[in-house]
Amino acid sequence: MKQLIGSVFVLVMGLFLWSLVPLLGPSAGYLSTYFTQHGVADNHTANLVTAVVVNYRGFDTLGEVLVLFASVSGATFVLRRRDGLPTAQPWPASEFLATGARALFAPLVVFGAYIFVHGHLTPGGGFQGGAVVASAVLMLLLVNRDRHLPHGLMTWLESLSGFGFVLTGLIGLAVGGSFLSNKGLMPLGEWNTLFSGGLIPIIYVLVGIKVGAELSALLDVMFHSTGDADHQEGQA
Amino acid sequence: METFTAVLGVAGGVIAVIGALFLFLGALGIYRMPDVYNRLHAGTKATTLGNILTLVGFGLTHPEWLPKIALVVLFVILTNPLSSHALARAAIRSGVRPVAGTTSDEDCALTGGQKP
Amino acid sequence: MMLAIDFVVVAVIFVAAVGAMSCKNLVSSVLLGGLASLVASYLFLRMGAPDVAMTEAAIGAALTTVIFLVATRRTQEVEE
Amino acid sequence: MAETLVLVALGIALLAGMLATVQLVRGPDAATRAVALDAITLITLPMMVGLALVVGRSIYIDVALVYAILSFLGVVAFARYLDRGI
Repeated sequence: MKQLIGSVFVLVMGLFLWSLVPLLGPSAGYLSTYFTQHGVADNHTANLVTAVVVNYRGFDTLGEVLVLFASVSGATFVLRRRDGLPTAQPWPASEFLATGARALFAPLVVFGAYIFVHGHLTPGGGFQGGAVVASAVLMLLLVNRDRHLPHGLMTWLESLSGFGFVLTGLIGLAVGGSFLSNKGLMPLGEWNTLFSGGLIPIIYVLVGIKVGAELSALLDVMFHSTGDADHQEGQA
Repeated sequence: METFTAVLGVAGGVIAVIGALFLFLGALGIYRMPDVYNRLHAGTKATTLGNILTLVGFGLTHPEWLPKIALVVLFVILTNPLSSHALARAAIRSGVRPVAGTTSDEDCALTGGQKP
Repeated sequence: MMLAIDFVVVAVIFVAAVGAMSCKNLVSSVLLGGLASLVASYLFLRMGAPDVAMTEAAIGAALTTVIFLVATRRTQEVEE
Repeated sequence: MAETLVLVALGIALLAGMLATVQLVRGPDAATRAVALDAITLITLPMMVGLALVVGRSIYIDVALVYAILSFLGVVAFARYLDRGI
Protein backbone atom coordinates (compact mmCIF):
# COMPACT_ATOMS: atom_id res chain seq x y z
CA MET A 1 0.00 0.00 0.00
CA LYS A 2 2.73 2.38 1.00
CA GLN A 3 4.64 1.50 -2.15
CA LEU A 4 1.51 2.07 -4.25
CA ILE A 5 0.98 5.54 -2.79
CA GLY A 6 4.64 6.32 -3.29
CA SER A 7 4.57 5.13 -6.89
CA VAL A 8 1.48 7.23 -7.64
CA PHE A 9 3.23 10.23 -6.12
CA VAL A 10 6.32 9.60 -8.24
CA LEU A 11 4.07 9.20 -11.30
CA VAL A 12 2.41 12.58 -10.71
CA MET A 13 5.77 14.25 -10.17
CA GLY A 14 7.12 12.57 -13.30
CA LEU A 15 4.21 13.81 -15.41
CA PHE A 16 4.80 17.28 -14.03
CA LEU A 17 8.48 17.09 -14.95
CA TRP A 18 7.54 15.71 -18.38
CA SER A 19 5.25 18.65 -19.06
CA LEU A 20 8.09 21.01 -18.16
CA VAL A 21 10.50 19.65 -20.77
CA PRO A 22 9.31 21.76 -23.75
CA LEU A 23 9.55 24.88 -21.59
CA LEU A 24 13.33 24.63 -21.20
CA GLY A 25 14.38 28.18 -21.82
CA PRO A 26 14.62 31.59 -20.26
CA SER A 27 11.73 33.05 -18.34
CA ALA A 28 11.44 36.70 -17.40
CA GLY A 29 10.18 38.23 -14.17
CA TYR A 30 10.83 41.64 -12.67
CA LEU A 31 13.71 40.58 -10.44
CA SER A 32 15.38 38.30 -12.98
CA THR A 33 15.22 41.10 -15.53
CA TYR A 34 16.82 43.47 -13.02
CA PHE A 35 19.56 41.00 -12.11
CA THR A 36 20.43 40.24 -15.72
CA GLN A 37 20.54 43.92 -16.65
CA HIS A 38 22.34 45.37 -13.63
CA GLY A 39 24.17 42.43 -12.04
CA VAL A 40 27.36 42.59 -14.06
CA ALA A 41 27.57 46.38 -13.87
CA ASP A 42 26.99 46.34 -10.11
CA ASN A 43 29.47 43.63 -9.18
CA HIS A 44 31.79 42.94 -12.15
CA THR A 45 31.31 39.18 -11.75
CA ALA A 46 31.38 36.97 -14.83
CA ASN A 47 29.13 34.38 -13.19
CA LEU A 48 25.87 36.17 -12.47
CA VAL A 49 24.60 33.41 -10.19
CA THR A 50 27.42 34.16 -7.77
CA ALA A 51 26.46 37.84 -7.70
CA VAL A 52 22.90 36.87 -6.83
CA VAL A 53 23.86 34.28 -4.21
CA VAL A 54 26.58 36.23 -2.42
CA ASN A 55 25.56 39.86 -2.90
CA TYR A 56 21.85 40.30 -3.60
CA ARG A 57 20.92 37.28 -1.50
CA GLY A 58 23.99 37.29 0.75
CA PHE A 59 21.94 37.24 3.94
CA ASP A 60 20.20 34.05 2.77
CA THR A 61 23.60 32.46 2.16
CA LEU A 62 24.61 33.29 5.72
CA GLY A 63 21.41 31.58 6.85
CA GLU A 64 22.17 28.50 4.72
CA VAL A 65 25.64 28.24 6.21
CA LEU A 66 24.10 28.47 9.69
CA VAL A 67 21.56 25.74 8.83
CA LEU A 68 24.39 23.48 7.70
CA PHE A 69 26.30 24.24 10.91
CA ALA A 70 23.26 23.46 13.05
CA SER A 71 22.57 20.16 11.29
CA VAL A 72 26.19 19.04 11.51
CA SER A 73 26.40 19.89 15.21
CA GLY A 74 23.13 18.02 15.79
CA ALA A 75 24.41 14.95 13.99
CA THR A 76 27.67 15.13 15.93
CA PHE A 77 25.81 15.45 19.22
CA VAL A 78 23.67 12.38 18.48
CA LEU A 79 26.30 10.16 16.90
CA ARG A 80 29.39 10.69 19.07
CA ARG A 81 29.17 8.19 21.91
CA ARG A 82 32.12 6.96 23.88
CA ASP A 83 30.22 4.11 25.53
CA GLY A 84 28.82 2.59 22.33
CA LEU A 85 29.18 -1.00 21.25
CA PRO A 86 32.36 -1.85 19.37
CA THR A 87 31.66 -2.19 15.66
CA ALA A 88 32.90 -4.99 13.47
CA GLN A 89 36.47 -4.62 12.27
CA PRO A 90 36.37 -3.38 8.67
CA TRP A 91 38.05 -5.36 5.96
CA PRO A 92 41.16 -3.59 4.67
CA ALA A 93 41.22 -2.03 1.22
CA SER A 94 43.57 -3.38 -1.41
CA GLU A 95 47.00 -1.84 -1.86
CA PHE A 96 45.99 -0.53 -5.28
CA LEU A 97 43.00 1.38 -3.94
CA ALA A 98 44.96 2.72 -0.94
CA THR A 99 47.77 4.03 -3.14
CA GLY A 100 45.30 5.54 -5.59
CA ALA A 101 43.44 7.30 -2.81
CA ARG A 102 46.65 8.75 -1.40
CA ALA A 103 47.71 9.92 -4.85
CA LEU A 104 44.35 11.53 -5.62
CA PHE A 105 43.90 13.31 -2.27
CA ALA A 106 46.00 16.39 -3.00
CA PRO A 107 44.66 16.94 -6.57
CA LEU A 108 41.09 16.72 -5.28
CA VAL A 109 41.74 19.31 -2.56
CA VAL A 110 43.39 21.60 -5.09
CA PHE A 111 40.49 21.16 -7.49
CA GLY A 112 37.96 21.99 -4.75
CA ALA A 113 39.97 25.08 -3.89
CA TYR A 114 39.99 26.01 -7.59
CA ILE A 115 36.21 25.74 -7.67
CA PHE A 116 35.62 28.03 -4.73
CA VAL A 117 38.35 30.52 -5.60
CA HIS A 118 36.95 30.85 -9.13
CA GLY A 119 33.36 30.95 -7.94
CA HIS A 120 32.77 34.37 -9.49
CA LEU A 121 34.18 33.33 -12.88
CA THR A 122 33.05 29.77 -13.54
CA PRO A 123 30.07 27.76 -12.28
CA GLY A 124 30.35 26.48 -8.76
CA GLY A 125 31.31 28.25 -5.61
CA GLY A 126 31.67 27.80 -1.89
CA PHE A 127 29.20 24.99 -1.44
CA GLN A 128 30.30 22.92 -4.43
CA GLY A 129 34.00 23.47 -3.75
CA GLY A 130 33.50 22.57 -0.10
CA ALA A 131 31.74 19.37 -1.16
CA VAL A 132 34.66 18.44 -3.42
CA VAL A 133 37.15 19.07 -0.59
CA ALA A 134 35.01 16.93 1.71
CA SER A 135 34.94 14.21 -0.93
CA ALA A 136 38.75 14.15 -0.86
CA VAL A 137 38.56 13.48 2.88
CA LEU A 138 35.84 10.90 2.17
CA MET A 139 38.23 9.07 -0.12
CA LEU A 140 40.80 8.64 2.66
CA LEU A 141 38.04 7.47 5.03
CA LEU A 142 36.76 4.96 2.47
CA VAL A 143 40.18 3.36 2.27
CA ASN A 144 40.86 3.32 5.98
CA ARG A 145 37.90 3.74 8.30
CA ASP A 146 40.01 4.19 11.41
CA ARG A 147 41.73 7.32 10.19
CA HIS A 148 40.88 10.30 12.39
CA LEU A 149 40.68 13.91 11.30
CA PRO A 150 42.47 16.58 13.34
CA HIS A 151 39.47 17.86 15.28
CA GLY A 152 41.14 20.97 16.66
CA LEU A 153 42.16 22.14 13.20
CA MET A 154 38.66 21.50 11.84
CA THR A 155 37.06 23.48 14.66
CA TRP A 156 39.42 26.39 14.16
CA LEU A 157 38.93 26.49 10.40
CA GLU A 158 35.18 26.30 10.73
CA SER A 159 34.88 28.94 13.46
CA LEU A 160 37.32 31.36 11.89
CA SER A 161 35.70 31.21 8.46
CA GLY A 162 32.22 31.69 9.92
CA PHE A 163 33.50 34.61 11.97
CA GLY A 164 35.13 36.05 8.88
CA PHE A 165 31.85 35.88 6.96
CA VAL A 166 29.97 37.85 9.64
CA LEU A 167 32.88 40.26 10.03
CA THR A 168 32.89 40.96 6.27
CA GLY A 169 29.18 41.67 6.47
CA LEU A 170 29.68 44.05 9.38
CA ILE A 171 32.50 45.88 7.59
CA GLY A 172 30.14 46.26 4.65
CA LEU A 173 27.57 47.69 7.04
CA ALA A 174 30.10 50.22 8.35
CA VAL A 175 31.58 51.25 4.99
CA GLY A 176 28.86 50.70 2.40
CA GLY A 177 25.75 51.34 4.46
CA SER A 178 24.17 47.89 4.38
CA PHE A 179 25.04 44.41 5.65
CA LEU A 180 27.30 42.55 3.19
CA SER A 181 27.45 45.64 0.97
CA ASN A 182 29.88 45.31 -1.92
CA LYS A 183 30.48 49.03 -2.36
CA GLY A 184 33.43 51.08 -1.24
CA LEU A 185 35.64 48.65 0.63
CA MET A 186 37.30 46.73 -2.20
CA PRO A 187 37.82 47.84 -5.81
CA LEU A 188 35.49 46.00 -8.14
CA GLY A 189 38.33 45.22 -10.52
CA GLU A 190 38.23 44.33 -14.17
CA TRP A 191 35.46 42.07 -15.41
CA ASN A 192 36.35 38.38 -15.88
CA THR A 193 39.69 38.44 -14.06
CA LEU A 194 40.57 36.64 -10.84
CA PHE A 195 40.71 39.84 -8.77
CA SER A 196 37.28 41.19 -9.55
CA GLY A 197 33.92 41.34 -7.89
CA GLY A 198 34.99 43.18 -4.74
CA LEU A 199 34.17 41.18 -1.61
CA ILE A 200 32.45 38.32 -3.42
CA PRO A 201 35.52 36.05 -3.91
CA ILE A 202 36.59 36.58 -0.29
CA ILE A 203 33.17 35.58 1.03
CA TYR A 204 33.02 32.55 -1.26
CA VAL A 205 36.46 31.36 -0.15
CA LEU A 206 35.32 31.65 3.48
CA VAL A 207 32.11 29.76 2.69
CA GLY A 208 34.12 27.07 0.88
CA ILE A 209 36.48 26.53 3.83
CA LYS A 210 33.55 26.43 6.24
CA VAL A 211 31.46 23.99 4.19
CA GLY A 212 34.47 21.75 3.53
CA ALA A 213 35.36 21.58 7.23
CA GLU A 214 31.75 20.95 8.26
CA LEU A 215 31.08 18.20 5.72
CA SER A 216 34.41 16.54 6.53
CA ALA A 217 33.53 16.60 10.23
CA LEU A 218 30.11 15.11 9.44
CA LEU A 219 31.66 12.27 7.41
CA ASP A 220 34.23 11.67 10.17
CA VAL A 221 31.48 11.36 12.77
CA MET A 222 29.38 9.09 10.53
CA PHE A 223 32.28 6.75 9.86
CA HIS A 224 33.29 6.51 13.52
CA SER A 225 29.81 6.21 15.00
CA THR A 226 29.23 3.11 17.08
CA GLY A 227 26.22 1.05 17.99
CA ASP A 228 23.83 2.36 20.61
CA ALA A 229 23.99 0.18 23.74
CA ASP A 230 20.62 1.35 25.15
CA HIS A 231 18.85 0.64 21.89
CA GLN A 232 20.33 -2.86 21.79
CA GLU A 233 19.05 -3.71 25.28
CA GLY A 234 15.63 -2.27 24.55
CA GLN A 235 15.28 -4.38 21.45
CA ALA A 236 16.44 -7.57 23.15
CA MET B 1 44.16 26.80 -42.28
CA GLU B 2 40.39 26.82 -42.51
CA THR B 3 40.31 23.57 -44.44
CA PHE B 4 42.64 22.10 -41.83
CA THR B 5 40.20 23.02 -39.06
CA ALA B 6 37.28 21.61 -41.06
CA VAL B 7 39.11 18.34 -41.69
CA LEU B 8 40.08 18.16 -38.01
CA GLY B 9 36.43 18.70 -37.08
CA VAL B 10 35.20 15.93 -39.36
CA ALA B 11 37.92 13.59 -38.09
CA GLY B 12 36.93 14.44 -34.52
CA GLY B 13 33.29 13.69 -35.34
CA VAL B 14 34.22 10.31 -36.82
CA ILE B 15 36.36 9.46 -33.77
CA ALA B 16 33.50 10.50 -31.49
CA VAL B 17 31.06 8.26 -33.36
CA ILE B 18 33.47 5.32 -33.11
CA GLY B 19 33.84 5.99 -29.37
CA ALA B 20 30.07 6.15 -28.98
CA LEU B 21 29.85 2.77 -30.74
CA PHE B 22 32.30 1.39 -28.17
CA LEU B 23 30.11 2.83 -25.40
CA PHE B 24 27.13 1.09 -26.95
CA LEU B 25 29.03 -2.20 -27.20
CA GLY B 26 29.97 -1.93 -23.53
CA ALA B 27 26.37 -1.33 -22.54
CA LEU B 28 25.26 -4.21 -24.75
CA GLY B 29 27.79 -6.42 -23.00
CA ILE B 30 26.37 -5.37 -19.64
CA TYR B 31 22.90 -6.22 -20.90
CA ARG B 32 23.73 -9.59 -22.44
CA MET B 33 26.48 -11.14 -20.29
CA PRO B 34 25.51 -13.82 -17.78
CA ASP B 35 27.14 -12.75 -14.50
CA VAL B 36 28.91 -9.93 -12.67
CA TYR B 37 32.44 -10.81 -13.71
CA ASN B 38 31.59 -11.02 -17.40
CA ARG B 39 29.69 -7.77 -17.12
CA LEU B 40 32.70 -6.12 -15.48
CA HIS B 41 34.83 -7.29 -18.38
CA ALA B 42 32.53 -5.74 -20.96
CA GLY B 43 31.29 -2.79 -18.98
CA THR B 44 34.55 -1.33 -17.74
CA LYS B 45 37.06 -1.86 -20.54
CA ALA B 46 34.84 -1.08 -23.51
CA THR B 47 33.21 1.91 -21.87
CA THR B 48 36.57 3.34 -20.77
CA LEU B 49 37.90 3.15 -24.31
CA GLY B 50 34.66 4.54 -25.70
CA ASN B 51 34.69 7.36 -23.17
CA ILE B 52 38.25 8.37 -24.03
CA LEU B 53 37.64 8.19 -27.79
CA THR B 54 34.41 10.16 -27.58
CA LEU B 55 35.93 12.89 -25.44
CA VAL B 56 39.00 13.22 -27.66
CA GLY B 57 36.77 13.36 -30.73
CA PHE B 58 34.64 16.06 -29.18
CA GLY B 59 37.80 17.93 -28.29
CA LEU B 60 39.06 17.78 -31.88
CA THR B 61 35.88 19.41 -33.15
CA HIS B 62 36.60 22.39 -30.85
CA PRO B 63 40.43 22.49 -30.63
CA GLU B 64 40.42 25.52 -28.30
CA TRP B 65 38.69 23.45 -25.60
CA LEU B 66 41.14 20.58 -25.94
CA PRO B 67 43.17 21.30 -22.73
CA LYS B 68 40.10 21.19 -20.50
CA ILE B 69 38.78 18.04 -22.17
CA ALA B 70 42.24 16.50 -21.84
CA LEU B 71 41.98 17.10 -18.10
CA VAL B 72 38.71 15.14 -18.00
CA VAL B 73 40.29 12.34 -20.06
CA LEU B 74 43.31 12.26 -17.73
CA PHE B 75 41.05 12.00 -14.74
CA VAL B 76 39.07 9.15 -16.31
CA ILE B 77 42.30 7.29 -17.15
CA LEU B 78 43.50 7.73 -13.56
CA THR B 79 40.32 6.80 -11.71
CA ASN B 80 38.43 4.28 -13.77
CA PRO B 81 40.81 1.33 -13.25
CA LEU B 82 40.56 2.02 -9.51
CA SER B 83 36.77 1.82 -9.45
CA SER B 84 36.67 -1.27 -11.69
CA HIS B 85 39.22 -3.01 -9.49
CA ALA B 86 37.30 -2.11 -6.34
CA LEU B 87 34.06 -3.39 -7.87
CA ALA B 88 35.59 -6.73 -8.90
CA ARG B 89 37.10 -7.21 -5.47
CA ALA B 90 33.81 -6.30 -3.82
CA ALA B 91 31.94 -8.81 -5.99
CA ILE B 92 34.31 -11.61 -5.01
CA ARG B 93 34.26 -10.73 -1.32
CA SER B 94 30.49 -10.32 -1.11
CA GLY B 95 30.19 -13.93 -2.26
CA VAL B 96 28.89 -13.61 -5.81
CA ARG B 97 29.51 -16.93 -7.57
CA PRO B 98 30.77 -16.97 -11.14
CA VAL B 99 28.39 -18.61 -13.59
CA ALA B 100 29.08 -22.26 -14.44
CA GLY B 101 31.71 -22.91 -17.08
CA THR B 102 33.60 -19.65 -16.75
CA THR B 103 36.03 -20.57 -13.96
CA SER B 104 39.26 -22.49 -13.83
CA ASP B 105 40.74 -24.30 -10.85
CA GLU B 106 43.12 -21.45 -10.10
CA ASP B 107 40.21 -19.00 -9.89
CA CYS B 108 38.47 -21.25 -7.40
CA ALA B 109 41.62 -21.40 -5.30
CA LEU B 110 41.75 -17.57 -5.38
CA THR B 111 38.17 -17.03 -4.34
CA GLY B 112 38.23 -19.86 -1.82
CA GLY B 113 35.12 -21.45 -3.26
CA GLN B 114 34.37 -24.72 -4.93
CA LYS B 115 34.02 -25.02 -8.65
CA PRO B 116 30.35 -24.46 -9.37
CA MET C 1 17.46 15.75 -31.47
CA MET C 2 18.38 17.40 -28.16
CA LEU C 3 14.69 17.50 -27.22
CA ALA C 4 14.39 13.75 -27.86
CA ILE C 5 17.39 13.20 -25.59
CA ASP C 6 15.67 15.31 -22.92
CA PHE C 7 12.56 13.16 -23.02
CA VAL C 8 14.58 9.96 -22.71
CA VAL C 9 16.56 11.42 -19.79
CA VAL C 10 13.35 12.35 -17.97
CA ALA C 11 12.11 8.81 -18.60
CA VAL C 12 15.33 7.44 -17.06
CA ILE C 13 14.85 9.59 -13.96
CA PHE C 14 11.27 8.33 -13.74
CA VAL C 15 12.29 4.66 -14.04
CA ALA C 16 15.06 5.13 -11.46
CA ALA C 17 12.70 6.82 -8.99
CA VAL C 18 10.03 4.13 -9.32
CA GLY C 19 12.70 1.45 -9.01
CA ALA C 20 14.07 3.10 -5.85
CA MET C 21 10.55 3.14 -4.40
CA SER C 22 9.69 -0.45 -5.23
CA CYS C 23 13.03 -2.17 -4.60
CA LYS C 24 13.10 -4.56 -1.64
CA ASN C 25 16.88 -4.40 -1.21
CA LEU C 26 17.85 -1.22 0.66
CA VAL C 27 21.26 -0.93 -0.99
CA SER C 28 19.78 -1.19 -4.47
CA SER C 29 17.34 1.56 -3.55
CA VAL C 30 20.25 3.80 -2.57
CA LEU C 31 21.92 3.01 -5.87
CA LEU C 32 18.82 3.81 -7.91
CA GLY C 33 18.43 7.08 -6.02
CA GLY C 34 22.03 7.88 -6.87
CA LEU C 35 21.27 7.21 -10.53
CA ALA C 36 18.29 9.58 -10.41
CA SER C 37 20.55 12.30 -8.94
CA LEU C 38 23.27 11.76 -11.52
CA VAL C 39 20.85 12.00 -14.43
CA ALA C 40 19.04 14.97 -12.89
CA SER C 41 22.42 16.69 -12.91
CA TYR C 42 22.54 16.31 -16.71
CA LEU C 43 19.01 17.68 -16.95
CA PHE C 44 19.91 20.75 -14.89
CA LEU C 45 22.85 21.34 -17.18
CA ARG C 46 20.52 21.08 -20.16
CA MET C 47 18.26 23.68 -18.58
CA GLY C 48 21.20 26.06 -18.50
CA ALA C 49 21.94 25.97 -14.77
CA PRO C 50 25.54 24.75 -14.37
CA ASP C 51 25.70 25.84 -10.72
CA VAL C 52 22.66 23.77 -9.80
CA ALA C 53 23.98 20.84 -11.85
CA MET C 54 27.27 20.97 -9.95
CA THR C 55 25.48 21.08 -6.61
CA GLU C 56 23.29 18.15 -7.59
CA ALA C 57 26.32 16.11 -8.67
CA ALA C 58 28.23 16.96 -5.49
CA ILE C 59 25.54 16.64 -2.85
CA GLY C 60 22.94 14.36 -4.43
CA ALA C 61 25.11 11.82 -6.17
CA ALA C 62 28.15 11.46 -3.93
CA LEU C 63 27.69 12.66 -0.36
CA THR C 64 24.05 11.61 0.12
CA THR C 65 24.73 8.16 -1.34
CA VAL C 66 27.73 7.67 0.93
CA ILE C 67 25.86 8.86 4.02
CA PHE C 68 22.97 6.50 3.24
CA LEU C 69 25.39 3.61 2.75
CA VAL C 70 27.21 4.29 6.03
CA ALA C 71 23.90 4.60 7.89
CA THR C 72 22.69 1.31 6.40
CA ARG C 73 25.89 -0.46 7.46
CA ARG C 74 25.71 0.93 11.01
CA THR C 75 22.09 -0.13 11.50
CA GLN C 76 22.94 -3.58 10.15
CA GLU C 77 25.78 -3.87 12.65
CA VAL C 78 23.47 -2.98 15.52
CA GLU C 79 20.80 -5.43 14.35
CA GLU C 80 23.38 -8.20 14.14
CA MET D 1 29.22 17.88 -40.96
CA ALA D 2 31.07 17.81 -37.66
CA GLU D 3 27.95 19.00 -35.83
CA THR D 4 25.88 16.20 -37.34
CA LEU D 5 28.49 13.63 -36.32
CA VAL D 6 28.49 15.01 -32.77
CA LEU D 7 24.72 14.65 -32.64
CA VAL D 8 24.94 11.08 -33.98
CA ALA D 9 27.53 10.24 -31.30
CA LEU D 10 25.24 11.71 -28.63
CA GLY D 11 22.35 9.59 -29.90
CA ILE D 12 24.38 6.37 -29.81
CA ALA D 13 25.63 7.22 -26.30
CA LEU D 14 22.02 7.78 -25.26
CA LEU D 15 21.06 4.32 -26.56
CA ALA D 16 23.94 2.84 -24.56
CA GLY D 17 22.74 4.67 -21.46
CA MET D 18 19.24 3.28 -21.94
CA LEU D 19 20.56 -0.29 -22.18
CA ALA D 20 22.66 0.12 -19.03
CA THR D 21 19.69 1.65 -17.20
CA VAL D 22 17.54 -1.35 -18.10
CA GLN D 23 20.22 -3.63 -16.69
CA LEU D 24 20.50 -1.47 -13.56
CA VAL D 25 16.80 -1.76 -12.84
CA ARG D 26 16.67 -5.46 -13.82
CA GLY D 27 19.95 -6.55 -12.22
CA PRO D 28 19.64 -9.59 -10.00
CA ASP D 29 22.15 -8.53 -7.33
CA ALA D 30 23.68 -5.34 -6.00
CA ALA D 31 27.08 -5.92 -7.61
CA THR D 32 25.54 -6.05 -11.09
CA ARG D 33 23.75 -2.81 -10.41
CA ALA D 34 27.00 -1.19 -9.31
CA VAL D 35 28.68 -2.25 -12.57
CA ALA D 36 25.78 -0.77 -14.53
CA LEU D 37 26.02 2.48 -12.54
CA ASP D 38 29.73 2.70 -13.30
CA ALA D 39 28.96 2.31 -17.02
CA ILE D 40 26.19 4.93 -16.89
CA THR D 41 28.63 7.34 -15.28
CA LEU D 42 31.09 6.82 -18.10
CA ILE D 43 28.32 7.28 -20.69
CA THR D 44 26.88 10.46 -19.16
CA LEU D 45 30.28 12.14 -19.05
CA PRO D 46 30.64 12.41 -22.88
CA MET D 47 26.99 13.41 -23.06
CA MET D 48 27.70 16.39 -20.82
CA VAL D 49 30.73 17.40 -22.88
CA GLY D 50 28.67 16.95 -26.06
CA LEU D 51 26.00 19.19 -24.58
CA ALA D 52 28.70 21.80 -23.98
CA LEU D 53 29.67 21.50 -27.66
CA VAL D 54 26.10 21.79 -28.89
CA VAL D 55 25.27 24.75 -26.66
CA GLY D 56 28.68 26.28 -27.23
CA ARG D 57 29.62 27.04 -23.62
CA SER D 58 32.99 25.77 -22.46
CA ILE D 59 32.17 26.26 -18.78
CA TYR D 60 29.95 23.18 -18.86
CA ILE D 61 33.12 21.08 -19.00
CA ASP D 62 33.86 22.13 -15.41
CA VAL D 63 30.60 20.51 -14.39
CA ALA D 64 31.62 17.36 -16.28
CA LEU D 65 34.90 17.29 -14.34
CA VAL D 66 33.16 17.59 -10.96
CA TYR D 67 30.72 14.93 -12.11
CA ALA D 68 33.57 12.57 -13.02
CA ILE D 69 35.24 12.99 -9.62
CA LEU D 70 32.12 12.57 -7.52
CA SER D 71 30.53 9.70 -9.42
CA PHE D 72 33.84 7.84 -9.19
CA LEU D 73 33.71 8.34 -5.43
CA GLY D 74 30.13 7.06 -5.33
CA VAL D 75 31.08 3.87 -7.14
CA VAL D 76 34.10 3.32 -4.89
CA ALA D 77 31.93 3.88 -1.81
CA PHE D 78 29.49 1.30 -3.09
CA ALA D 79 32.29 -1.17 -3.74
CA ARG D 80 33.67 -0.62 -0.25
CA TYR D 81 30.20 -1.21 1.18
CA LEU D 82 29.94 -4.59 -0.56
CA ASP D 83 33.52 -5.21 0.55
CA ARG D 84 32.49 -4.67 4.21
CA GLY D 85 35.03 -1.84 4.37
CA ILE D 86 32.82 0.96 5.70
